Amino acid sequence: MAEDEFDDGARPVALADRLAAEALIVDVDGFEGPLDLLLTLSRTQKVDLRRISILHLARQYLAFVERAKALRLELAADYLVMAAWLAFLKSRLLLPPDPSEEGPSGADLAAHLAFQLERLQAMRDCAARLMGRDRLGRDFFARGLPEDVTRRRETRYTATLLDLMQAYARIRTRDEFRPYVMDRDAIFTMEQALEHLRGLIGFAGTWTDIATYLPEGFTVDPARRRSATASTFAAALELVKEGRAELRQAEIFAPVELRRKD
Amino acid sequence: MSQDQENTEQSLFDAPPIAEQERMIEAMLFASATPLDTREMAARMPHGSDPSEALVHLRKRYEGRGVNLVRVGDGWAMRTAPDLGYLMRREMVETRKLSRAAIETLAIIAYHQPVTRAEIEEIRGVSVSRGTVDQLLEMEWIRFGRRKMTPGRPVTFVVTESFLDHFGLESARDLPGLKELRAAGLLDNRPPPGGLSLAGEGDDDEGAPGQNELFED
Amino acid sequence: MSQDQENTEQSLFDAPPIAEQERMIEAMLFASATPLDTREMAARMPHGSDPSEALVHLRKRYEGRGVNLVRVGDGWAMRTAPDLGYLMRREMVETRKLSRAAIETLAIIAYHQPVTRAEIEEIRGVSVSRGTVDQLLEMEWIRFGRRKMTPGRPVTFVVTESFLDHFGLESARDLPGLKELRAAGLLDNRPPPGGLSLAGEGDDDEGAPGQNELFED
Repeated sequence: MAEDEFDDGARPVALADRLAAEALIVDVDGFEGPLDLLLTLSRTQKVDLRRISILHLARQYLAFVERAKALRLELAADYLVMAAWLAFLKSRLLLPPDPSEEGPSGADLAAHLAFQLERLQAMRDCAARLMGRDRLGRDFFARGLPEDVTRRRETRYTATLLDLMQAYARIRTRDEFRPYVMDRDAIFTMEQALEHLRGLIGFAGTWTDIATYLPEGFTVDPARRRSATASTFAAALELVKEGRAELRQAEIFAPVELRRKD
Repeated sequence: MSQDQENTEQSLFDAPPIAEQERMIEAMLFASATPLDTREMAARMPHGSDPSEALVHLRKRYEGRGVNLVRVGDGWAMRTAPDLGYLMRREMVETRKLSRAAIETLAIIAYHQPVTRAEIEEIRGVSVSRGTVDQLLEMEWIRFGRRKMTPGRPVTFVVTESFLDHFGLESARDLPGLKELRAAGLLDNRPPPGGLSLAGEGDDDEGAPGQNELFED
Repeated sequence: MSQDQENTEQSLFDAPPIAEQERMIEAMLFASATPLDTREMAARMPHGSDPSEALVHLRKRYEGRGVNLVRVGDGWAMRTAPDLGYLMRREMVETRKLSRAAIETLAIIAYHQPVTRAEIEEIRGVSVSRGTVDQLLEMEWIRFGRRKMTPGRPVTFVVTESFLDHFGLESARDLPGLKELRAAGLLDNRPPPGGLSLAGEGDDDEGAPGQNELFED
């Protein structure tokens, strides 16, 4: 964006730099950090990034930071860290190398910075080329009506002869042994009956024979039927006592009828 | 592509060569989620195009292929060849154990056939749900036998050949009686009550009215 | 088709003739909106089928047509020819506009993969926000690669098959300009001299096998 502003500042002219720096300051939020700013500044040199003058770039950057300070602009810490580093680099580049000094030479550091700038620029170019490619859903298309693979689940039931025989044996022997085991299969307890009736009483708006409230499985076998009848009757009495139902019997041995009490 | 050559020599405003039009409708029909009619296609193609003619070529091109160009109402669409539909389905076979209700019902039918629903309920002590019977019918392990000559002429159930196949039986008569089941340790091992003879044990099969009728049809 | 002849002469359990296999993969690829790999195709085809061979034939058949068979990473997909995109304006999907940070991050991951967050930050000179990575992950254009064998074992990012599909790339090797960048040394993992680093985090990768791993998966 700031590129146009640099067009007339052909060579390192201090004035042009300052003008550029001011323009940049206004836009400081638009930069993604010091490296991005350096890359933008480097464009004023109008040379291949590989032949860029890092010394000149450091000067530009430091001028930018000075301007920002003069304008009392808050610069993020990383801009200041970069400024300090570039000032260090500048001194290294300007002073003749001291053979006794440890660490990398100014030239090495400058070369690495140039590499970083070139690499960032290369990645930006790649990003642009990538986004400029033919793209799915914009330039080429997938099937508009894909047919998904349907998963059909087929269940196959199995049973063995043993299952079959055991089931039969279970049924046929259930009644035979009842008197001799503590088998409560045929007992429908008062608690069960109460729970069963409570679940149904809400629907009993009209007088209904309590015999119809016998639970499933207790209507055929006489013993089970007897147990269920007794407990259902007792449970009905309990509901009447709670004031939730009414009971009536027209005459002796007539059906006992139950109704919800509203 | 020789056709392209010809075309570029003509005016720029001419309709594209038919081969190019064919490519166009091919792409449009492929990418569209709904069938397209020729009017819609023409509206999207360069001026002067004739989708109808291109469609004839395209349809021919896809004849016998894995995908066909088919007419859908007023429109056209690409569809998987009907014989390859199976590639789009993934079948999963799951084996599940038969429910207790089903196996008991089946056992009663096997031992007492032909047997009515009321008789099954009488023996099991609980009502038999429609679903259970339907399931067994669907599995082709039971089928309807002849009606009983009793009031209401209720239908009866009998086991099928595939039932015998599945359980490796020659006939339902081969099913072991209660005595044998007990001898084989297949009964719940509740001890028989001391001294008391097991009334009716083993006789079930013999005396059962059903037994004589077994496999009569 | 002489191959068909040979085939039918063999046992019934042999793979279907290649022409038939071609129809099958044609149907499957048409039906799928996402790329299918040969393993997936083979699993749905009759035993002994070889989708790779059929793919060669199918690709040839669709050359220059309105719809093409394209390679996407390990998979294959049918896609409309890019020159016909203008006909499909109706099918166009609005893609969410990516931020500059997201686009650059994506490019860095694509060209430098597998790459750690620290390496991305080193290249961009700024920290990578969580939102940027999340957005790319959510679009399924990047995914986590394997961890780097460097201290801290940082996670890496790589691009996905959907990324390749979206940008019409056969593989990450076909990224535009990749060869030139590599030749220019711009994909090298060059540590800053003297361990000094601008982003301060570049040390992570020092001595990393980094670039050798490029595109290994």
